[in-house]
Amino acid sequence: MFRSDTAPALITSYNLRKYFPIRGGLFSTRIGDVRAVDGVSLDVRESETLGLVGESGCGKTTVGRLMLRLIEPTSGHTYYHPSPETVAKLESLYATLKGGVGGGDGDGGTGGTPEAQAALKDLDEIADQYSLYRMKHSKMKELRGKLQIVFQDPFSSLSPRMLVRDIIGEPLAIHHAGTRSERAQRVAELVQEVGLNPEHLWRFPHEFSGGQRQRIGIARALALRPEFIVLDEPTSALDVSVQAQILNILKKLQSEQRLAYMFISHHLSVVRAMSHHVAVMYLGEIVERAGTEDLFSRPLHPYTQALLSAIPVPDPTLKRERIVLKGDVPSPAAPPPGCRFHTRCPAVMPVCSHTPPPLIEVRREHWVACHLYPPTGGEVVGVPIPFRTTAVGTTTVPQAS
Amino acid sequence: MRMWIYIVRRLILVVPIIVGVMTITFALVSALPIQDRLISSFGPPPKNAPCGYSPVCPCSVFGLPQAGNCTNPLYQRDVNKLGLDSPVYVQWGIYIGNSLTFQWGYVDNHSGASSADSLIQGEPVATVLSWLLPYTLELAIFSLIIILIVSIPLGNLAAVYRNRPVDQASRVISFSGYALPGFLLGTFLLMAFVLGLGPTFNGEDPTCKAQSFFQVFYGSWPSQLCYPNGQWPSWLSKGVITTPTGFPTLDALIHGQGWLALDSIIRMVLPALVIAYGTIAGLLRFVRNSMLEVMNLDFVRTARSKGVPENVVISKHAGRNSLNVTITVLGLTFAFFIGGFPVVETIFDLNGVGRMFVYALLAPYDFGLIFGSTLLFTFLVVFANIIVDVLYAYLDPRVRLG
Amino acid sequence: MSAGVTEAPAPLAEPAEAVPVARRGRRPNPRIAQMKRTWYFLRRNTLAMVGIVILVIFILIAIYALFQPIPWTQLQQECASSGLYPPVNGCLCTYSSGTVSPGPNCYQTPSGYPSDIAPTIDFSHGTLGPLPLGSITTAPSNPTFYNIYAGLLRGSDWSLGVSVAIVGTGALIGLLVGAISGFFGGWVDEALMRIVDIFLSIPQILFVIIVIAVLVALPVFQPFGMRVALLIVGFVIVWWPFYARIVRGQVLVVREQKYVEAAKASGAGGGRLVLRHIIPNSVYPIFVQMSLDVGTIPLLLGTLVYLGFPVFPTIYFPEWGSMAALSVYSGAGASTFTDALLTCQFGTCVIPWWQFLFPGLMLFLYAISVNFLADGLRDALDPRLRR
Amino acid sequence: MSAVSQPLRDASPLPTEASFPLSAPAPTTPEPIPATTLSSPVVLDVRDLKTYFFTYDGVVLALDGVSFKVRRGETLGLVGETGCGKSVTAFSVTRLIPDPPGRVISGKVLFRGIDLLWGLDAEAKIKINPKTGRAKVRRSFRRIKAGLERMSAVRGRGISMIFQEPTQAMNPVFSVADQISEALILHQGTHLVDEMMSATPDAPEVLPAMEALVDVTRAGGDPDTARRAAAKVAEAVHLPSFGTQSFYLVRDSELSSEDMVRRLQRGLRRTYLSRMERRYLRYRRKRMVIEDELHDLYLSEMREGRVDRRQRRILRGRRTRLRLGGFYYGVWGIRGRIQRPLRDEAFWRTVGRLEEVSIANPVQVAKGYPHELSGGMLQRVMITMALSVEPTILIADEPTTALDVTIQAQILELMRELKTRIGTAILLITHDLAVIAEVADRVCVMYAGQIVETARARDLYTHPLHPYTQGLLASIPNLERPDKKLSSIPGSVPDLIHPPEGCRFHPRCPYAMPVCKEVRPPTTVEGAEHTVACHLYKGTVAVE
Repeated sequence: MFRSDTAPALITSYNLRKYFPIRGGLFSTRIGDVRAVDGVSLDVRESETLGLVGESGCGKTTVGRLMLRLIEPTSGHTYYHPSPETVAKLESLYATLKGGVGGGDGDGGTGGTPEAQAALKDLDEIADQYSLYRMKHSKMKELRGKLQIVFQDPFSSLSPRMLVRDIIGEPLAIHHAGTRSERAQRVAELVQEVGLNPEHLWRFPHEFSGGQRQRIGIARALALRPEFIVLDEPTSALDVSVQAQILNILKKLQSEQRLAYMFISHHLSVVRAMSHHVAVMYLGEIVERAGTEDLFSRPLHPYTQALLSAIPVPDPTLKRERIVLKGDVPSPAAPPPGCRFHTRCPAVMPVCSHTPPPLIEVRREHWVACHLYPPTGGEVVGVPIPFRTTAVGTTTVPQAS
Repeated sequence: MRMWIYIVRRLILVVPIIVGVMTITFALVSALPIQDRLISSFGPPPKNAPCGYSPVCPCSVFGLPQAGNCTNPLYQRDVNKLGLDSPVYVQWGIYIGNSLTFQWGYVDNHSGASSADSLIQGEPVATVLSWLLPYTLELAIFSLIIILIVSIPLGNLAAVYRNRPVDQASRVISFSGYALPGFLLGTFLLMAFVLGLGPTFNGEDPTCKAQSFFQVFYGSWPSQLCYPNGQWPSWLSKGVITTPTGFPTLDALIHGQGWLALDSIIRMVLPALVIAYGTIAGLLRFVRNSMLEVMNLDFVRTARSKGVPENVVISKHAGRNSLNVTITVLGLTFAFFIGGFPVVETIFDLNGVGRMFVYALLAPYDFGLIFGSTLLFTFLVVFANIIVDVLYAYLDPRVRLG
Repeated sequence: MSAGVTEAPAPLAEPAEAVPVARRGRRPNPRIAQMKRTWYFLRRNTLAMVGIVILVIFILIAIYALFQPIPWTQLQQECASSGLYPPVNGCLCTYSSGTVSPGPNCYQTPSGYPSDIAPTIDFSHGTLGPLPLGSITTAPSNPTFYNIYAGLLRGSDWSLGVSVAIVGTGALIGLLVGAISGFFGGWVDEALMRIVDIFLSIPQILFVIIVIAVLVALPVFQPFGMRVALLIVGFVIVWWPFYARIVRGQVLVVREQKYVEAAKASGAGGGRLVLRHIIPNSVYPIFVQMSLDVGTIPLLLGTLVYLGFPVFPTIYFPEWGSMAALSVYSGAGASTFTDALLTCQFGTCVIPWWQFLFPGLMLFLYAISVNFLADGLRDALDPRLRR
Repeated sequence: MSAVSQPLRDASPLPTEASFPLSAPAPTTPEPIPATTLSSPVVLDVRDLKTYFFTYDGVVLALDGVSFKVRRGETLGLVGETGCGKSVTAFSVTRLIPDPPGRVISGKVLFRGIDLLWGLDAEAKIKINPKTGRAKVRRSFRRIKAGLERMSAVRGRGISMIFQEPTQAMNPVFSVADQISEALILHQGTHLVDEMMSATPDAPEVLPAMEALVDVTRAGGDPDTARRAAAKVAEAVHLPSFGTQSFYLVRDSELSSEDMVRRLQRGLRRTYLSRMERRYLRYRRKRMVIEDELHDLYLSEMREGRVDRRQRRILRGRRTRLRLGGFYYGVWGIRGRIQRPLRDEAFWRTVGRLEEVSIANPVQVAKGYPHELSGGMLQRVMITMALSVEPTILIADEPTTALDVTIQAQILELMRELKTRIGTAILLITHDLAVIAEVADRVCVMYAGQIVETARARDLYTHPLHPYTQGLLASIPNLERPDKKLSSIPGSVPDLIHPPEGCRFHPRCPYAMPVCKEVRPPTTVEGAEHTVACHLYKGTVAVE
């Protein structure tokens, strides 16, 4: 799935699954699972941004936390700086397993065939060597300096009883980076980098506005000179103007420090402004993944199209034809069989209701999980959404009935 | 349906708690000297027993020919019964078994403080407590009613009219309630009635008509003289335990003594007040604060924006939600509430379980009674908590379905 | 991109202006600033100020009493030496069948009527009544009167000391248990919380009583000093679960906060998380609870004594609660304040109300002032109630 | 206007292109003003509204002289960043400001000539301590209470609201049906009771209609025919709600035809009213009528600003007597039993309303509790609740902020069509300029408690005048033009305890001039329905 010829992958995940148990009944036993993430495979490339888009509850945040091993996955693995040959090996192994990566049920799916068994064993060996989730804590700890996260809520993400100085300096302190004075030095320049001034160091978080708090959060994430930062809806709690400030800072930092971002957001236009690649999630699965321009100009998956068409245009002169989806997102506790989107899909076919579509590459660097598109890999022209049919004339004010 | 599952689960959760409580008491009991344990679990040694529970005594006592000491058979028997010679877990098992089957030992109260001592001497603890429980329950119910009808409306008013006289009054009540333990408040009240009102009521003639205001409030039953031909009715044994139910008011009604029932209720007013006061104090703040929080929630605003009149908003929308908090807090403070009974029953000389607990505390202790009544009170607390939880689940759909 | 960034350094406007403290000195020491903030909110609360004032007065009294030679020590030594325990009528004047055998500090009142020793409240020569300090008499209606002035003085430091010791220890244990159970969760949490439930479901007063009643028999606790220790142990056993539950609840909230996760993300270990993040953010509710309990415990001590339960080696132990309770002491056979009320209701004799009133008032004042303070603290520490 | 645009370029310290790609305003061509907007009468007129919050830190000047008008049937957008006082405006208008600490200090809010700030005592009661800047507020609670009592006559029928967090805006302990039918009974109670009383369950033509309905459904016809049949049943019974009821009864059951008919009849039997129930309904109706009279009285008072004590006392007396009478129905749970018909009626009406907002399974939703429903669903329910009584104005406070994009699209569609059908005016409050662009006819841009610009939507988006508006528009990441650089307004919103002197935007404004620091700019007219408060523009001062 992931080509090693495009750009070296910085961090790669295979078939991540995270099931949260639902307890209930007489003795509060496990009566089911919330399938927050169900077989997600991703890779983020050096100094690039992968946008992860989806509605609330689709598991995008969980993916972010999994990739940093903030929570342990139910299954699946993540590799940091995998060597090209490792990647190639993994690719072949996963290919041998039924369903391939991303699609249906990944590893452990087919217990039966001996080659599958062998493949599983090899996978285990590789995982034991490289996988994030099999690492010792000491090793993990020093790795954490390289993998950082910026949270959505700028208000709960800073300890209210710590000084800004201590908050930003904490990662340094944890990793015993340099002497006390050196740390202070580093903290000072970090603050400069994110556009705060030094006397802010001597204040408590509650004395700052949302934007400034988010800057502090970013500074904390930068402290250990990371290579990969998960941005978990960094601006969704902020105002438009401030949001622009933050986004600009992030872009500046990326260009300066060759950072790789995973930009998690439900706000598509922001994602478009930020990211090089975009992956669209629906109900714990990735339904489409492509380069930004490609995805936004020619979205293939019906869900993506609906999502794009649903974005309001900040310009009354432009009207856009809506694909208004019916109904609600089904609960991840009982996802519908087959294609998970088929309950709301405007282009639903009989096949959708029983067989889950695999995630296949229908165009170069463009993966879709939908039965509409044959797995030829050949050039398929997506159905572009009709934009900007300008509705000029009087603003429509209805008559009072 | 879900509700039933909830209730059953709640009941199942009770078992470990009760066993745990018994384990704690077991740990305490097994710290006692063996003699005390024997007495507390088998009552005083029978009169004909030559040398009580002492492990060994001269064989001559048993009329045996040989000299020196022989082991005391009584001691042997009872030690075996309690399994004191077997490992701890066996003792634990026996103890739990006995406690669960209400075999709480026998009363050995030689302090002679209680007028009913001769009655209860040597009786099984459970039996004695079962005589006394109804009175305590009646008092508890009465004071619970007082608590509810005072604290909920007052707390809500205090929240609605924040920082205004009602609120200040509630604040005064709650603070003073924190700072006035039962024995202080009770004695203050007595002093007030005696020093203040007592003298104004004193009269010479000995019938209960002339009883002082103070005496009307004091004590569980009027003196003998207050009854038709100068002595207790048959169903009122020594004015302590009534038949058939044991609830004074109820019995009085059963026996058609309306004025006596009224009298017994009047006599419950002061004690109930004293008991209720502390709990009210604790409750008021919670009710007020929770009401304040609820009143700032969105759905109250929604109700207002619907055009619902203010009083309905407060009583229906906000009140129903703050009621949940109130009930929970009531459940939490129930242990304190129960803990007030020994004091109050002592001050006002009421013959309830708490009073019996205090008797048992007079040296030499009557451990059978002490632990028995502790267990009893603990059961009360636990089951009150169950009721509270079920009520809560009934009131709040989120709990019921969650 | 940078072209888009119109980052003027100036307009990073300080919302910090909202906080008056931050606008003073150019770089205020933040900790002080925060204390100032709390103090500032405390100061606006009249009741809290009243409470503080009363408490300060009590503390001064306690300090003063420490340096006062007061005969109560002598009393208690003699009590401890004389074997009879618990001394129902006091160990100095053993009262038996209507006759008083005078002890060293003990004499018969001329007429033997308590009315002769009713207090003329006169602090000028440091006494509440005509009797010399610490002297003791008995009255026909047989309650033991003694001069309470000394006890009132001395009581301050006992009440404060004992309650502070109990609360401190209990809170420490509770903090530990609560933090552990909250942070680790899972079966640890389950087990600990079940235990806490068990402890909480026994009525507190009864629990304390049975614990002490059993332990008091142990020879370890016989000496005078150890009795107080026993008292503290008994209370702590009963008290820690409250704190444990509070802390645990708070920790559960804090643990989910994003900043904890952020620390985890930068590799912080469990110890650091607990010490640097979780505990600092979850101690505040305990402070309030602690301050409340410091006020409550003397009351409970009094209750215990009142129930005729020998917490202290002598019933003359100068602790407000027990002093007040002593005067209404209702043991079997012992003449009780209540009996006195009953017998005196027709004005035939004087009820020794001062014996009860002054310790009771001290107790009440102390407890209520502590409560004022605690309430003020809660409001000052909880930003939600502040606005 | 070109004269206006001139000083702009001179004054701008920065390269305009870089900072604000939508460059300084080009001259606007005067366009034909849509007739509906101007001709249609003003329903809500807010003049110079001032709302302060008296906190420990000081007085927060949340609203400082806000004025706008809402015309019948139009959608007015109120846009601005957080803390600019959008929501405060809404709550001041409906007098839902939590008091303390909030307080409407001065201004006028006229709803169809009714003074909504009735009984509000002026700032005379407020003493501000010059040293600490903290204020003492003395409130006369009786007047406030009276004011709120009167306000509840306007809420609901006159002005109703939707809130941001649908999950928190619904009462968790009552079912959805309870909460909607509360509004129904409150505002359409008499009508409802009348219909129930005049129902004819034993009419001869009921049975055949039922059988027809059952047959149609069994035949598996499309829902519309079934509905039509149900409607026939309803008019046979003279009870609209019974149509809904029978429709769902038949649809959701697998019984055989004749059982089904029997089942329907059982359902119908509920609508036979026992003597007790009739009596109760009559009593309830009387109370409702009195409530209405009282409301009308209140409205007239608020219109004329006088108080007719005598009449109100009479009404009060009757009301209390009724309340005492109500006790009789309350005892021994009689109320519960005799209320059932009313509750059923309200329930099925609620179901009907829920159908209208295209909820697939209205019966389950109506029976459900808020915590069982998703955010989007709840928002629909909220809208139903707000619009079920067909208010004159709907104030929507960030109705879609908490929702996902697709759901947001649904909700916006819904609001649009409901608006066309019922013809309520909507005051839409949001921070999302795009949403505004979708639905609003006119837009007010707020900044730091003041309205800086008001214009018709198209004018605003094509030629924004106020620098703040320009900056705001420029900083939206636009899906259409991803290549365009993302610009931003430096700094952040000022805190309103110590707002900047003069123009509150000047610390962040790239065109800031000396005058901006001293003088608060007047609101000037810059074209048709286009007013702006900025020193850059020298139009004629707008009259309130």
